[in-house]
Amino acid sequence: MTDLKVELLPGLTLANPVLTASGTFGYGREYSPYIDISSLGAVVTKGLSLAPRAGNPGVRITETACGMLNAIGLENIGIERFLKEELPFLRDSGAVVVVNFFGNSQAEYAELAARLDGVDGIAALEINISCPNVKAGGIQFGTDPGSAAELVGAVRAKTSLPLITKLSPNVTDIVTMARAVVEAGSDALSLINTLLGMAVDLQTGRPVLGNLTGGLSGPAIKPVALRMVYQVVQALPEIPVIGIGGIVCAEDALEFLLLGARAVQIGTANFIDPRTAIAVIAGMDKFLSARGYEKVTDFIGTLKPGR
Amino acid sequence: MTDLKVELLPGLTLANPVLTASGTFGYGREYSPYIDISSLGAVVTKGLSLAPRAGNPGVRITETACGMLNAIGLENIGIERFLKEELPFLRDSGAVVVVNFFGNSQAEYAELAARLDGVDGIAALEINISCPNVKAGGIQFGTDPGSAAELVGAVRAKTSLPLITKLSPNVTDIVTMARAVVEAGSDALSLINTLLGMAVDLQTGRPVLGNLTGGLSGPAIKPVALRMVYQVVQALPEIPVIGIGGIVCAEDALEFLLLGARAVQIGTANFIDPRTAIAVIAGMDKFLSARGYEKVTDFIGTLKPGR
Amino acid sequence: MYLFDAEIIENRRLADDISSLRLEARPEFVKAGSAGRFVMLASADERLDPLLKRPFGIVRCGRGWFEVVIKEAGKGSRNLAGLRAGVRVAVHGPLGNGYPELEKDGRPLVLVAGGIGIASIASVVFSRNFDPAALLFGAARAGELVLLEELKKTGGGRLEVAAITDDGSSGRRGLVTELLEEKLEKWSDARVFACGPGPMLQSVQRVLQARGVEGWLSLENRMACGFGVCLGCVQEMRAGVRAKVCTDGPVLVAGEVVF
Amino acid sequence: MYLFDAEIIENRRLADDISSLRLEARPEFVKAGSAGRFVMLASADERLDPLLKRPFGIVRCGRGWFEVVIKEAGKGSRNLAGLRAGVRVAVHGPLGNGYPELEKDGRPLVLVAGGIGIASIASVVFSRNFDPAALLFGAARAGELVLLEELKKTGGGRLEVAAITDDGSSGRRGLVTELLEEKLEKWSDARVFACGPGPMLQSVQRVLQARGVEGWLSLENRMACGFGVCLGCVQEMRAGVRAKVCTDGPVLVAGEVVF
Ligand SMILES: Cc1cc2nc3c(=O)[nH]c(=O)nc-3n(C[C@H](O)[C@H](O)[C@H](O)COP(=O)(O)OP(=O)(O)OC[C@H]3O[C@@H](n4cnc5c(N)ncnc54)[C@H](O)[C@@H]3O)c2cc1C
Ligand SMILES: Cc1cc2nc3c(=O)[nH]c(=O)nc-3n(C[C@H](O)[C@H](O)[C@H](O)COP(=O)(O)OP(=O)(O)OC[C@H]3O[C@@H](n4cnc5c(N)ncnc54)[C@H](O)[C@@H]3O)c2cc1C
Ligand SMILES: Cc1cc2nc3c(=O)[nH]c(=O)nc-3n(C[C@H](O)[C@H](O)[C@H](O)COP(=O)(O)O)c2cc1C
Ligand SMILES: Cc1cc2nc3c(=O)[nH]c(=O)nc-3n(C[C@H](O)[C@H](O)[C@H](O)COP(=O)(O)O)c2cc1C
Ligand code: FES
Ligand code: FES
Repeated sequence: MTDLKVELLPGLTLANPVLTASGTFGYGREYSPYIDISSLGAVVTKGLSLAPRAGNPGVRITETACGMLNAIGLENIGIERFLKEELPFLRDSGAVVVVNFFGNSQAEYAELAARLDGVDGIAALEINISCPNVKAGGIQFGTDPGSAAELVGAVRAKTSLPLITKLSPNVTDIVTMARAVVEAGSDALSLINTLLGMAVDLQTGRPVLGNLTGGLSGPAIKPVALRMVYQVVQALPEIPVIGIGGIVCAEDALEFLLLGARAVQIGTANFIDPRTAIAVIAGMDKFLSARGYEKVTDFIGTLKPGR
Repeated sequence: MTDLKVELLPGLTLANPVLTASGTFGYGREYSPYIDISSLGAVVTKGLSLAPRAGNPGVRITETACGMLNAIGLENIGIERFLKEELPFLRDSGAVVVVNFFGNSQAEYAELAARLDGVDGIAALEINISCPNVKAGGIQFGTDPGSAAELVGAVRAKTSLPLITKLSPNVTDIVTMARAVVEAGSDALSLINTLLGMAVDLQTGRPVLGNLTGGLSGPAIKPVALRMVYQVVQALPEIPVIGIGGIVCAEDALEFLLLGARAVQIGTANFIDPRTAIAVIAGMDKFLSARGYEKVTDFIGTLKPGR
Repeated sequence: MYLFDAEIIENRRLADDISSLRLEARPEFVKAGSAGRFVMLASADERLDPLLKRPFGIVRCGRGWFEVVIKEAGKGSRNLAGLRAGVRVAVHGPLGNGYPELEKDGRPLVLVAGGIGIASIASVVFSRNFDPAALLFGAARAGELVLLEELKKTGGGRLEVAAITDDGSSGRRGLVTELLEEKLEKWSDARVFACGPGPMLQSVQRVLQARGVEGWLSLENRMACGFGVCLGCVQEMRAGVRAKVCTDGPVLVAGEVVF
Repeated sequence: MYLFDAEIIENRRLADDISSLRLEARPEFVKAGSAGRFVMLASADERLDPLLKRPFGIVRCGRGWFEVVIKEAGKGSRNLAGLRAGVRVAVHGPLGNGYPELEKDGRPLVLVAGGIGIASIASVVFSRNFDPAALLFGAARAGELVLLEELKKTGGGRLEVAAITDDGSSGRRGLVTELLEEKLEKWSDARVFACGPGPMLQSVQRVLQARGVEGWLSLENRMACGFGVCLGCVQEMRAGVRAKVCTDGPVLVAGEVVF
């Protein structure tokens, strides 16, 4: 048995480095028939907004080669219902909870951060500055270092909770984005969110998705995610990075850790098999134990140079 | 039978809109045992530089989920050998030839353009400003609108051949890049080149590719390619766009045309089956004929709005 | 709900592009698989294309097995339909609510199937006895009227069966809603279960609303997960409510769906 | 070179993770498939994962068929090895140069195989008669010494056979290069064909160079296309030359490869 504990941030130690990604794990409750959610590193909630959101009309998902496009449009029950109806369940289940949230404006982000500050049972906040499906806010913040930094600064001022910023891969230079939000007070980084993509239906001659474009996730994007995690870890070695993108098995997760990610999140794979995260934890232990690692932290960031 | 002829540019009419992508079709000769290369819309050559290049050491390719990473490093025989040893074969075969080229500096690009200007048997030039595997030049040009425009301007000054600029998808805003090179004199656009990605080998603990990172191609990237083609066609409706990325069958190619691409290029799929481009042409005809299209140009750009 | 790999016991072709797969299942699964519920299926290998599981109705269950009927609509269904006996399939289910258990109060039940919607409707015939009942089955052409003989046999004297095709190649030429209108003319107190493509269900809903007839529609929205998490299958309902077709449905009350 | 879909005639397991596939082939293909050449294979369905074809040596050919021996190294090889008789495989080949046709001048031929390199080496035994000849076969463990009995039978009296394993579970414990050194001690005018993993070929090359022995190495570089286009398989050679392993090789002259 390898000790899988990781100190993600000072004061935030997780039982293992395997989290479930926002928007792919509901509010945790949906998965409890299948797995013990308290055995995960943490559960990241569906992205929450101040008011409930209905999401996008029309077709919201479509499969692509080794991936999927989604244009859910951040449908969610809103922060108040979450705190009243969902958080108590999560708390009782013993799960470590990271709340993912987003706003339509900087003020909304700040208000959400303030509302979540000090709430019992929330281990950290993950700011989604990168959802490609919201026209009002989201995307600008996620692709411009200046606005991203300002936004994170505004949120930082309103909360003492650990702050994780989730970055969009739809940028020329991920390191500049990373640096900007870290300097603005983000304690850690999650990357990547979905790549902006599109699908068309030849039979109807129309875009498949009601929203025209959508976010590409799944194994197809893993090479891009690995590259970005690598770049950010190299540039900002002190900053905890959570690797996300296309993880379906323990080996995928270990690849991110090898590059230096301190934890990973599993997204799309939860849809295919709700037990994926549990299998990843077990497979990670097996791989590391077989190679004599006492602690997963001895493995993290041990990439050797190319030959 | 649908008439598949497309006028890519004033004065450059192709028998059909199906081209083969640079770096995936050699210098054309390699494919002649398998297909009649004169029946293609055009053959785009492997990217050529002034001097021959050896490419990158170490492992150069690795498969990823529905895609592949390559770090060939633009190995090529150099412009002079191409003109002497390969172009005559292509000319004799009756193929329409688009020469893809790149330099390590603006001066090299300009020199290449000058050298290729007026050479018999070259239908158009495709400037690769976007190869992720060259550290010296490539990538900066490909991701900064200012340098891209300057580069294209310098090339434009040296040639009267039709100029196609091949754009990198590794940017925040593809439309800005497109606009910049068009304003600098590019007649048409090819998109997309490969996404920058990475793979690691858990067994060795090292990056798989000798060059650390590589270019992601294949079906995995099709949604990103479709999205970028859509954005550029919407923003610059008058500019001919050649859609590239993940095409393996006629339906894939037709999706790009539906969005408004005037032609497509087939890359990675050539490796899987050298007859792909021919099958795509046949399948395109079949699809369009069955729906009563007399000309492929009646189909191009007919995307209806989402419902 | 169970997650397991099941061996294909039999793969029987019913039409050009429609196959019946009989899959292994444990008794608990069989017990839970009542009419109108569904499974998510993918071939149980490490290949990642197709990536997501695909939803299919549980047509019937027996000792140690269940049956799905798959129409080849795209890559996912083609792949499954092409698997041979002995190959393993990853199964998640039974999922969804299924058709409501109706009181046996003598009111007739009308079953309306469009195309491969018969898979869902057949599960009612195979598992419940209504008397009187009618099965109205519409398809594009004769070849797609699958399962018809078996359904007639199972339904016996209790079940009237009528078929209609778009091209008139079997039964009448026309749409299944025509049959429904005629039937409701006679059975005005009937209740209706319907499954088929969106436009058909929309017409059925219109007919039911116009006549004030009670009914349930089984929807086939695209699904990524099948268990209420991705929000991909969400269906707009009356009064601004949204239903997750996978968990609140697939069977939704007619009159409440906003198509 | 041909491009075709071939049915699997037989899939025979030779070891835990090694299978022999017999595939249909037309006479022209069989004629062209000489020792050391290879095919690119993928399952002939529309699933895009695995995406690229994978290279495998043509072990032997018969009337209407050829055989490959596949070690499960990753997803691509596992997928192929798991296909059953009757399933179709997309084939591209024969590709590559194959082993040189040597003059029968009485000089001995030494065949050196490391692990699954036996697939390539076996093709020499099955298609050519050298006298005298020796087969030196090294593998990680006994279970991986596949094809050994058949090779002995085919080689008959002309072919000396010696095996060595890393763990001593069969034959001697050690590396196949030890056997090679000993053999060349006696047969100093021998010529050598070798196939195996990179590090083994590197050692073989060193041994040959030290002794001035003539030899050929069959390389197993990663390939995307197999016909000289992708430049993925390029191997650094002496004097700054680069070889495409797929078309200039896979059999390259020992002494010229820069590992
Ligand atoms: C609850 C439920 C029960 C179902 N029961 C059955 C059944 O018993 N038998 C059966 O053959 N089919 C059934 N379907 C439909 C079946 O799931 C789809 O045909 C299948 O998922 C399409 O996947 P594909 O990869 O083959 O096609 P794709 O390549 O994904 O798409 C092909 C075509 O099918 C459409 N499509 C894609 N996904 C769906 C979907 N989920 N529903 C409807 N259309 C879709 C696309 O718009 C496209 O036109 C059911 C669907 C649901 C939601
Ligand atoms: C000319 C030639 C002939 C070959 N003949 C045979 C044969 O007869 N029988 C046989 O079992 N194998 C043979 N191989 C090796 C075989 O092609 C690889 O094992 C296979 O392609 C690996 O693919 P995969 O998807 O299973 O593994 P992957 O998941 O791609 O990789 C698994 C492991 O194999 C390594 N690998 C990947 N590709 C190759 C490759 N092309 N060559 C070597 N290692 C690789 C990777 O580094 C990794 O460690 C041959 C290779 C070549 C080039
Ligand atoms: C259906 C769906 C919904 C998502 N919703 C959110 C969200 O609300 N907030 C967010 O930050 N990311 C969201 N994501 C992105 C994922 O959290 C994750 O970053 C992405 O899917 C890449 O990981 P994967 O390849 O493992 O899926 C969503 C992804 C999917 C597929
Ligand atoms: C092995 C390989 C080599 C390539 N070399 C070049 C090149 O020399 N110049 C260039 O502009 N693009 C090059 N490309 C990019 C392709 O032309 C194409 O833009 C990309 O592969 C996406 O298309 P695809 O998904 O159909 O492969 C190369 C791609 C591959 C896979
Ligand atoms: S299919 Fe995922 S929520 Fe219904
Ligand atoms: S494998 Fe493509 S050039 Fe050799």
